[in-house]
Amino acid sequence: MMFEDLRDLYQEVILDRGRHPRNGSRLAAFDVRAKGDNPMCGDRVEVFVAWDDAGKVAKVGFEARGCAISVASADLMADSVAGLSAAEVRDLAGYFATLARKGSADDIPARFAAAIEGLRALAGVHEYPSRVKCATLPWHALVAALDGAGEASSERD
Amino acid sequence: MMFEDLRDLYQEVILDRGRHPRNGSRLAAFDVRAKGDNPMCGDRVEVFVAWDDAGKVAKVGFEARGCAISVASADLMADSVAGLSAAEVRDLAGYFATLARKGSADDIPARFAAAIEGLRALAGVHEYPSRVKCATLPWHALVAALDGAGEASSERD
Amino acid sequence: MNSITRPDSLDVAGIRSAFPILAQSVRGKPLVFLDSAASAQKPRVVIDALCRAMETQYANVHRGLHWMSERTTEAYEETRDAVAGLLNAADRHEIIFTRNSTEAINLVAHSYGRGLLKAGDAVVISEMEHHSNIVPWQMLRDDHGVELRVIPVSDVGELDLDAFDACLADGRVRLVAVTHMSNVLGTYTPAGEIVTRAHAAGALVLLDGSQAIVHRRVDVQTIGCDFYVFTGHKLYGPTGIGVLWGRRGLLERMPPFLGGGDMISSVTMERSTWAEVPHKFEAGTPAILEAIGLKAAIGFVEDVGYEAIGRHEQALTQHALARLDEIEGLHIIGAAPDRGGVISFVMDGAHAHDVATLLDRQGIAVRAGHHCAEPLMQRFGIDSTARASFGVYTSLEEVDVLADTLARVREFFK
Amino acid sequence: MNSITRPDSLDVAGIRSAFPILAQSVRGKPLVFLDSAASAQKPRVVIDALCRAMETQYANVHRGLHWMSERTTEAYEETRDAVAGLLNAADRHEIIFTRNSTEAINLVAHSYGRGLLKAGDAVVISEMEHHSNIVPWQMLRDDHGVELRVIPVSDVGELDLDAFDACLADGRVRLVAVTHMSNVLGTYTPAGEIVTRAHAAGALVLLDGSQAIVHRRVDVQTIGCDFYVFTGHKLYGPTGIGVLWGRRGLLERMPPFLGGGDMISSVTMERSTWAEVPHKFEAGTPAILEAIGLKAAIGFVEDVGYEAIGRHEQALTQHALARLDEIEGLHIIGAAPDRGGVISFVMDGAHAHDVATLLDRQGIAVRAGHHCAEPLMQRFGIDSTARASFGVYTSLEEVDVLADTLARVREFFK
Ligand SMILES: Cc1ncc(COP(=O)(O)O)c(C=O)c1O
Ligand SMILES: Cc1ncc(COP(=O)(O)O)c(C=O)c1O
Repeated sequence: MMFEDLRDLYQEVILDRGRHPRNGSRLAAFDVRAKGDNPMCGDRVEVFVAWDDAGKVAKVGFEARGCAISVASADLMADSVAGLSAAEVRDLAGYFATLARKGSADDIPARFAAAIEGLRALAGVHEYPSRVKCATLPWHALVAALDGAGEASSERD
Repeated sequence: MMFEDLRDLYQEVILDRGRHPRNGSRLAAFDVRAKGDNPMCGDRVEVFVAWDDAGKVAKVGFEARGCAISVASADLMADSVAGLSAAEVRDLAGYFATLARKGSADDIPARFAAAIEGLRALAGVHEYPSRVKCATLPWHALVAALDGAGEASSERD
Repeated sequence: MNSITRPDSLDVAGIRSAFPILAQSVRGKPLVFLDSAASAQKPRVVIDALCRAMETQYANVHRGLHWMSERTTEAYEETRDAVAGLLNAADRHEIIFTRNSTEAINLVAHSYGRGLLKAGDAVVISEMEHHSNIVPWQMLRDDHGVELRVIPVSDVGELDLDAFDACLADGRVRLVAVTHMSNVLGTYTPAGEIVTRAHAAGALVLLDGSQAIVHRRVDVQTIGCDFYVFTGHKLYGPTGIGVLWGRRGLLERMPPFLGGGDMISSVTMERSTWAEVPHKFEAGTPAILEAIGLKAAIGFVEDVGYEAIGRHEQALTQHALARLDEIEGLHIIGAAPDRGGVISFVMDGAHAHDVATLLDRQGIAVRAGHHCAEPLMQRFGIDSTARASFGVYTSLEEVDVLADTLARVREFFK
Repeated sequence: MNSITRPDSLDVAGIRSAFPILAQSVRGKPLVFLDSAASAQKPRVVIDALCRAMETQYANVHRGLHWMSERTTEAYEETRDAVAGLLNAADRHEIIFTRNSTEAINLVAHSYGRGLLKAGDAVVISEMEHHSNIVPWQMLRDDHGVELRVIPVSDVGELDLDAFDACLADGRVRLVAVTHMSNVLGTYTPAGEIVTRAHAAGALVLLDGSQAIVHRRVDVQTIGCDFYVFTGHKLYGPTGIGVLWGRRGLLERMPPFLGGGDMISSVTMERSTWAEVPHKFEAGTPAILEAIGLKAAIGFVEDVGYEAIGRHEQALTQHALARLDEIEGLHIIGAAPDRGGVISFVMDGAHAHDVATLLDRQGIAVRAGHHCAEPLMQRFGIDSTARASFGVYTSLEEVDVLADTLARVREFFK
């Protein structure tokens, strides 16, 4: 098969989530939100976060225009952060960035084990430097939303 | 002798005129004048022209800051144009420019024979492209004076 | 599958052998470089010209009285002659070297725009411009009170000339700055017609020739425009050098843009005076080596010949349009009759980036994104396209590889 | 005659063999290139880096999703890291690539000057500046109503720091833009002291490092300045590339200078937004190949080592000063204790151009003229000097050839 060696990058779950994201819509009620864009390629995402009463993430929704990788990443992200505190989301974002850049991430605390498992499908991007930003863009937007920044940009370097 | 091959450029008359120009001063009374400068190297010259009653050049004087070539050229120029009409000075300037650039100039009308003879000492500059402008700068200024332009610049190319 | 559909007048194999990089493989596959509109590869003569200069004949220009400087100045200034010849400029003093097209346009926006335009004057651009021919005019608008008007683009991807007339109608337009060939749609714009209408309305015309000059002979006197810009790296030359051509009288009236060495006539602390054009616009040590490389690139293009280049481009483009059109779910953006070797497309179910990544895995380099033309993307209601673009070295076989692979990409994402 | 007066810590012969051009002869004589302050020659590693990129790994940067573009982007961005390392910048985002020092200074004059200064603010320069650090500020003065003040130069060729204090006294100075090393006198300026005084008066400091960085390690954090500029071609790199370093917070507050591709975040016809630094200041296709060459040049300099470079420069300079001083009728301009390998002189009875032509005939390349520093010429009451300047490849023997030949030149014109 011609693209066999791309199956690492485009795993079934990515293709599926890219096409049919579960969380790909604006939340009817949300507490914070932020946009992210990658000026070089035109990917755009807006992330919406609703808190629960304990100050943890109740739900994340997003609206995205972008490639399969960025949409799938946003969708898996939304799943992975449910129930986490803002501080935990930031930590997880860091582990995810390492995973995307390096293909693996060490010393991930046990409390993130489940979350990171769901994200591993994206580890394949590390071989495609210009696609790493597609995967990390929704996370930048999410962190910007938590920071109250409103906007995030995926840097070129 | 180390600089033997430069004797073509620095003939005795050039060294002499460069050091002790005969016409190297502002005229007490003049009709037109113009400045010339070579922005690349900083050569500056100001040329003063007095007409006689017949509308020919009575006298040319100049003030110069520049190299031996430019000062000698201004001085020899002043000698060579005495008695010429403005139109003749323009023609002679053209022949001189050719002489300086090419080392010789053909088809010079007989009436310029004497004038050009006095200028031939400068023909050696043609081997030194960046020095050609030193030799032609006073002529640019002289023509600018005749044109009433007031300023001339020796172009770099 | 495929088939070579047209006779090809160019010795493509011979030309390819002049480009060392084309022998490279990428990810284990032979490189199929279809991103020439972003930047072209460099022929051996350009590489050699740069190396030879650094190895045997180099010094700073214009200011030296020594042999190396005199020779290097000559070489630098010969490029000005070569560019004047390439554009059929009336006068070598009309050729100004810049870093790229972008700087050339900014130079005009600063020097002509801020220097000679007044608040209330208008500048016209079009919806199919590269950001480099949009943003400088927006900055002029915002800093200087000049109005910015935009020629819309039709569904087939041409300038709407009726709307252009409407832009010109009130006589306030002083400059029309439009592309000579779209870097997204491949459309050539009707330069002569634009000039006629603009001049009739009292406006000057700047043409962005970044793409056009790669494929067609440009004669600025026949076109009748007032400024023309292009960029060396797309014309098989080095990076770091671009060209602004402008009418001499116009350039002489314009104030300088950057200040510094080489652009002055005299400097005192109180007041400085400017050198003559083109030097007035070339502050500081210029891109000397790059000019030397650009001259070699122009020589290369002239040796191949614009006639042959144009025929080859048309053959490639027609073949590519036909082959891509066969692919179910693939949509080509723009369908202007007068178009060249730049083809943008989108694919159902697959984002342009994903398409590009799959192609890359097969050694095929295409561009994906907004191509620095966001307003044009908005016009077509899309956020990005994949774009294949051809150079003099592109072969029909490479077009077939692209088409065959795209058909598989479509399968992959279906 | 002569004598090698000092031990030389550098393997000059080895270094010379890395510069192919030094094997050339000029007018039948071995080239003695003493015009490095105008532009330095290029080592093999720089030539090779450029050629290799064009032969094996080239595409436009930042916008490609394909292998060639990704690799080329990496190479381009690695140069940013290399420059950040060279200058000990706190942050790689503080490194902006320009065409040369001149453009870097103009960028600051436009973006910081027109963007953040107000009429009535003052800028301080000095009497020993290169035109590139004079004219942009004059243009700012004339366009924008900013006052321009000038630090005078003492008879030995140093900045008059008392006069500098006087310039700063009224608290209106917002920026001090001075050279880090004079390209005429060879004087190093007391950068740290200038920064201390300027900052105390609430002014920022831009240092023009075009000459200094060739000879001395520059640590912008230790110096404490706010902007630093240099130009690639004097640092053994290609033409067409220069560097502006600025503090990140400052760069972030500054509006963009040139508009176009690569410097935007988003573009609509109504409004564009800017990319983050450094990209905000790098409009259009950058000097990609030149950046790759600059990285090789920095590698070359770091391999030789600033320690060794500095010792060699001091040995050459002291030797040259001693030898030239022996020549009757030759006068060296400037006598600052802290000075480097740039020596200007005049000769009784011989204009600098004539001196240069005679030297050239012997294969010796020196510069003659005002060196783009007319105000400094006026300060010393001269209209031009001859200037010998040294590079890492200059040998003590070459200095002796210069001195011996100058003695004969003096004879010729006596
Ligand atoms: C001190 C100084 N500043 C600025 C410049 C300008 O450099 P560039 O011409 O590369 O812009 C030079 C060299 O020409 C210089 O010596
Ligand atoms: C139509 C058009 N204009 C302008 C540019 C800008 O060229 P550069 O980036 O070399 O300045 C490009 C290419 O990027 C282009 O295609």
